Amino acid sequence: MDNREKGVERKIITRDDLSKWLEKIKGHFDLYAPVRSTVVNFGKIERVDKICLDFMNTFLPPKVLFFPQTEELFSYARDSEGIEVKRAEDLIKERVLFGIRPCDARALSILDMVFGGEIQDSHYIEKRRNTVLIGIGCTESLNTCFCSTFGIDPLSGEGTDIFLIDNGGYFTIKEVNTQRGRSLIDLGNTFIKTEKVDHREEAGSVTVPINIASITGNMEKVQEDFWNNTSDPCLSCGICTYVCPTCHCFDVEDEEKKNGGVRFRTWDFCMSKDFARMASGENPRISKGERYRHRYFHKFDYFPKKYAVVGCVGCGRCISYCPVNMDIRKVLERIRENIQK
Amino acid sequence: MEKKEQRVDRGTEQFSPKILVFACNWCSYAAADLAGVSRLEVPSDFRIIRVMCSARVRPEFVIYAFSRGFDGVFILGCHPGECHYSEGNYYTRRRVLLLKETLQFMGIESERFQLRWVSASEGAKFAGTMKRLIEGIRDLGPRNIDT
Amino acid sequence: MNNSIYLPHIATIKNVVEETFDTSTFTVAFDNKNIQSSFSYLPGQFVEVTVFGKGECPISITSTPVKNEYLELCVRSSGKVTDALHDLDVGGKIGIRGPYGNSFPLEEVRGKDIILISGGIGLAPLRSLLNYFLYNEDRYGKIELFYGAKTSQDLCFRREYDLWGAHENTAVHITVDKATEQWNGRVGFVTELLKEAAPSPRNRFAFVCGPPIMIKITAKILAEMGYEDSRIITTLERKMKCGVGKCMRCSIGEKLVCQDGPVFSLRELNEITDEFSR
Amino acid sequence: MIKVMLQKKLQDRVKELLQNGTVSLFIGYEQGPGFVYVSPCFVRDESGAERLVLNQFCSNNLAGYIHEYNAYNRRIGICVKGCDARALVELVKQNQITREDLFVVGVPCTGRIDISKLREEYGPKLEEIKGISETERSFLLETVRGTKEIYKEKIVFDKCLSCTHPEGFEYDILLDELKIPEFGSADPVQKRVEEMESLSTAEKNEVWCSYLSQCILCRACQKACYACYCPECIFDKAYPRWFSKISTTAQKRLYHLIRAYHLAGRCVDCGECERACPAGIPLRLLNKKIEKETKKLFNNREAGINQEGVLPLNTFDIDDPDFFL
Repeated sequence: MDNREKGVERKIITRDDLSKWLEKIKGHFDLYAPVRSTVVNFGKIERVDKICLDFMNTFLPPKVLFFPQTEELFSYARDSEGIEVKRAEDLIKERVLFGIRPCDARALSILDMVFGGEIQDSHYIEKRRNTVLIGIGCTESLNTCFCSTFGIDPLSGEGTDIFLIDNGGYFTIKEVNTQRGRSLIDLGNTFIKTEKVDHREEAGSVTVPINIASITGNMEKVQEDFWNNTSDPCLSCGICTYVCPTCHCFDVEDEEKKNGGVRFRTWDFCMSKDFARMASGENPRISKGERYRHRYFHKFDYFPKKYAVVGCVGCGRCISYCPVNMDIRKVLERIRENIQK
Repeated sequence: MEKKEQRVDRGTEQFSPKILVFACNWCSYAAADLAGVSRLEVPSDFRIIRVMCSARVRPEFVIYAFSRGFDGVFILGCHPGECHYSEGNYYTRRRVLLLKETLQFMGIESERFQLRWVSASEGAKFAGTMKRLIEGIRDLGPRNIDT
Repeated sequence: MNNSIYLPHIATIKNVVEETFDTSTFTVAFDNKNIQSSFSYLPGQFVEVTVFGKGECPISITSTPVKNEYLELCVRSSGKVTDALHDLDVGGKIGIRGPYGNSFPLEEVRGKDIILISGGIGLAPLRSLLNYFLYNEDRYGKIELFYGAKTSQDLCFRREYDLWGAHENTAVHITVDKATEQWNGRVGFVTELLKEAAPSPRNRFAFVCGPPIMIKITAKILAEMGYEDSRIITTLERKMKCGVGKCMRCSIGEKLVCQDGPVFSLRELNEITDEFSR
Repeated sequence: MIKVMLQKKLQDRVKELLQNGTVSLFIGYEQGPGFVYVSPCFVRDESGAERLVLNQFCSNNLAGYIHEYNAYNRRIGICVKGCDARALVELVKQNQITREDLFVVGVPCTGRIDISKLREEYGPKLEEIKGISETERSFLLETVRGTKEIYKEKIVFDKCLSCTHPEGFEYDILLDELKIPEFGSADPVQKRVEEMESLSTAEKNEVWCSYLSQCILCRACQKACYACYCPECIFDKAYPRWFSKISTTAQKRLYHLIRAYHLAGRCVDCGECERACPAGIPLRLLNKKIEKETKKLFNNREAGINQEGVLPLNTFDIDDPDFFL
C-alpha cells in the first residue's frame, strides 16, 4: 500500500537541524532522550549527539522518569526533641522528553489516571506537569508490536505535546498539540521549514489486532485450570512488570541511617510470591496460577472496570524480554477461545 | 553516583575507618577481654559482634556489612584444631578464602576482609592483630560508598 | 511543596496497655494540636502507622470518635513494624497518616438489632463500633457480642467486658478455645457459641471480624441461620502499602481494601471474582 | 531433515509415556512467538504432545522447573541436552530429587543458537526465519529471502563452545547418540575472567558499576537458575531483611554477590542467568570466577560432571590453603 502523497506542504526539520533544535532546547530545559548502552534507555542528555534515533522501543518505559524504580518519598531526622519529616525535593526545572512512542504516550495517560484522580500522588503529578513530551511516530514496527489492538494509531500524537514523524532525511512536524509544545517550536523557528515534500506516512505493520472487547468484562468466565496451565513456564521474575509502561504497583521501604533515614518507594512485581503475603503469614495468592491470573485481571478486567481503559498498550516489551518467551498476545487469544467455550 | 564519605578524626586528622569484627565466643572474644583487662592499647575504630563460632558468620553477614558502608570486616576464630565444636573454623577458612576472591573480583579489596586466629590466652596478639589490620585499612583509605 | 499524601504526621505514644503477651493497645496523640482536633474518623477506618526506620503498616482504629483527644490502636506484634512499635515506650514518636478506608454502615443499621462476632485481635475494629453503638444507645436495638480467643490469656480488652455488659440491651458472650486453670467461663469455638445462641436474623445485622478462616466459617453459619448476604458485614485484612489506592497491593478483585474497604458486606465479597469467592 | 525426524520421535515417545502412565507431566519445548523463540512446554495429556518442538533454538535448561513441579507429580518426564543433565546430576546430589522421580529423555545437541548473537549476525528481523537445518560447520537458516548460512561458532552460546557432559549419566531414553560438538574457537568467558582479574580493584569496581547500573533487580537471573530452590529465599525474607528493593549500586552488588556465592560449587554453567537477563549483564563472568577459584583452591571438580562428591563449601581439608592468614 503506497499512500505516498506528492508535493504536500509540511513543516519539516532536517536531521542536522533537529540536533541544533534539541541543543537549543537543552539550554532551557533538562533534556531526556533515548541513549544506547547495552540497551536503549531514556537518559538525561549531556551531549546531543549521544541521542539514539534508530531505536524502536526503549528497554525501560518512560514511566521511569515519572515513577522511578526507587524514589524518595521523604526523609526524617531524629534529635533529642523528636522527629522531623521532610518531603523529598522533586525536580523544579522543567524537562523535555524527546522520542516517546505513541504506545508509551498512551501508557502515561493511563498512569495519569492512576496517580491522579481524587487523591493526587504529587510525586508523580509534579514530574508529569513539569515535562513536555515530544513524540515520534512509528514508521516501522517490531514483530512484538500490537498497539492497534488497543486502538492506538502509531502515527498519531495523542497525549504528546509535539509529534514528529521520521521520514528518513528529515522529520515532519505532524502535530503541535499544546501551548507548551508551541513554545518549544518557537525555540526552533529558525530550523523548521515549511516545504513541499513527497509526503510519506506509513505506519509500521503491526500484528493482527486481537479482539480485546470480547475479552474485557468476560474474564471471569475463564476457568481456573487455564491460569494454572498457562502460567506453567513462568519463572515468577519481575521482568514483564518492570518493563511494562503501565505497571504501577510499588512497595515502600525505609532505610535507616544515623539519626534519621529515608523512606523510598520502589517498583514491585505482583508475580513475586510475597507480594500479597501479610504479616500474619496469610497469603491470598499463594500459587503461581493465582498470581498470573491477578496480573491479567489487573490489566484486562480491573483497569477497564475502574478507569474504563485497558491497562495494556501493546508495546510488546514483555514479549521481547521474557526469558521463557511467554507471549501476552497468545495468552489473550487463548483467553478469548476459553471464554467462547 | 559514588560518594566519598569523609570520616576523619578531628584530633589526629587521621581517617577513622568503620570496622566490624566477628569474634568467636570461645577464643578471640575472650582474648579481646583479656586485652582490655591487661590494659593493652587497642585501636578503637571497630565494633565487635560475638558469635558462638567463626563458622557462624555467614558470608551474607560480610556482604551485608560491606553494603552498609563498612570499610573492613574481620573474623577472628580459634586456631585450627582448637575449635570448640572441633572443626568449625576449617569451614570458615574455606568460605573466607572464596569470599575474599569473589569480593576482589567485584571490586572490593580483599584486604578489607580478613580472617585471623586468636586464642583465648592471646590478649597481646589480639591487640597487635587489630592494630595491624586496622592500619592496613587506614592505608587503603575509605571505601567508595555505593549509593 | 509539603503536600505529599505519603507524609505522616508525628504522633506521640501517651499510654500503652498490654492486652495479651503479644498485643497491646497504644494511646497516641498527634503532636500538632490542630491536626489532632481536626482528625475525624468513623468506626472501621484505619490509619497507616509509621515506625521510623522500620516502615509502615495499616492498623485499624480501635477507639471511638467521640473524643478527639487521642487515638487508640490495638496492635499485635507480628512483623517488622509492629515488633518495632511494641519496642517503643510511652513518649515514643511514631508517624500516622489517615484515616483511610470506608467505615461500618452506621446509618444502615440504625434501629436494628446487632450481633458482633469476633475472634482474637479481630475485636479491635469491632470495639470501635461497639463503643459507638453504646454511646448512641438510643439509636440501636439489642446489641450482642460473641467473642472468642485461643485461651483466656489471649482475650483482648478484658477490663471492658463488664462495662459493656452493664449496658441495658447489651449482652457479652465470651468463650475460649482451650481452658486454663484461671478460666471458669465457657470453652469452645466462637462459632459454636453463635450456633447455640442462634440469634434470629429478623431485623438484625451481623458484624464479623477475625482470622480469615473464622470469617469464612461464621459467614457460612450465619447464612444457614437465614441472614442475608448484605446483612453480614466484615472487615478484611490485606497487605497494604500506600493506603490511598495507588500501589495495588491490597486488591481483591477490582476492589481495593484500602479504598473500597476494609468493610465489606458478604454480598459485595461474593460479587468479586477473586481469591475470596473461590 | 534429521531434526524433524527427531521431533516426531520425541512427540511419539512422549505420547507413549503419557499414555502408559510412566509420567504424569512432560516438560519439553514448544513454539513461542516466532520460529526462533521457543518456550518451555508442559504436556499433561497425549494430545499435548503434538505441541512439542525440537530444534536448535531450544536452549532453556528445563531442570529449573523440576523442583517446583516435583511435589505435584508422580513422575516428571523431562527433555535434556547433555549439558542440562549436569543440573540433574547436581539436583540428585543435593538431595532435591530422587533419580527415580524423573524420566530423562536425552536429546542430541550440536550447539544452541544465542538469539542476541543471531540478531547481531542476521539483523533485527528475526521473524523472517522460518526454518533451520545444519551442516557440519554451519547452520542453514531458511528465511523468506532464501537460505542463509551462518557459521556455528558465530551464533551458538558461549557455553556451547566448551561443551561438557556429565560422566556416566543414565538417560531413560536417548533420542540419538549424544556427542560433544567441536568448534573452532574456545569459550571466551575464561579469557574475560582473566582480563577482569588483571584490572586494578578500582577498575574492576568501575566495570561492575557500569554493569550494575543496567541491572533492574528483576531477579530473573535467580529465578531462571536451576539451583535456586530454597523454600524461602534470603532476598524475600521480610524479617530480618537482608535485601531491600531500593535500587542502589550497593543493593545490586549485594544481590549479585550473594547470588553468585550461593552457587559456589553448584553452578553447572548452563548460562540461564545470562540468557534471562534483560539488560545484557554478563553474569557468567562471576559464576566462572567462582568455579575457577573452587577448582584452584579446593581442588573441586566442575559441578554436575561427577555423580559422587561433596559440595566444596560443605566440606574441608585440613591442608586447605591458608596463605591469606
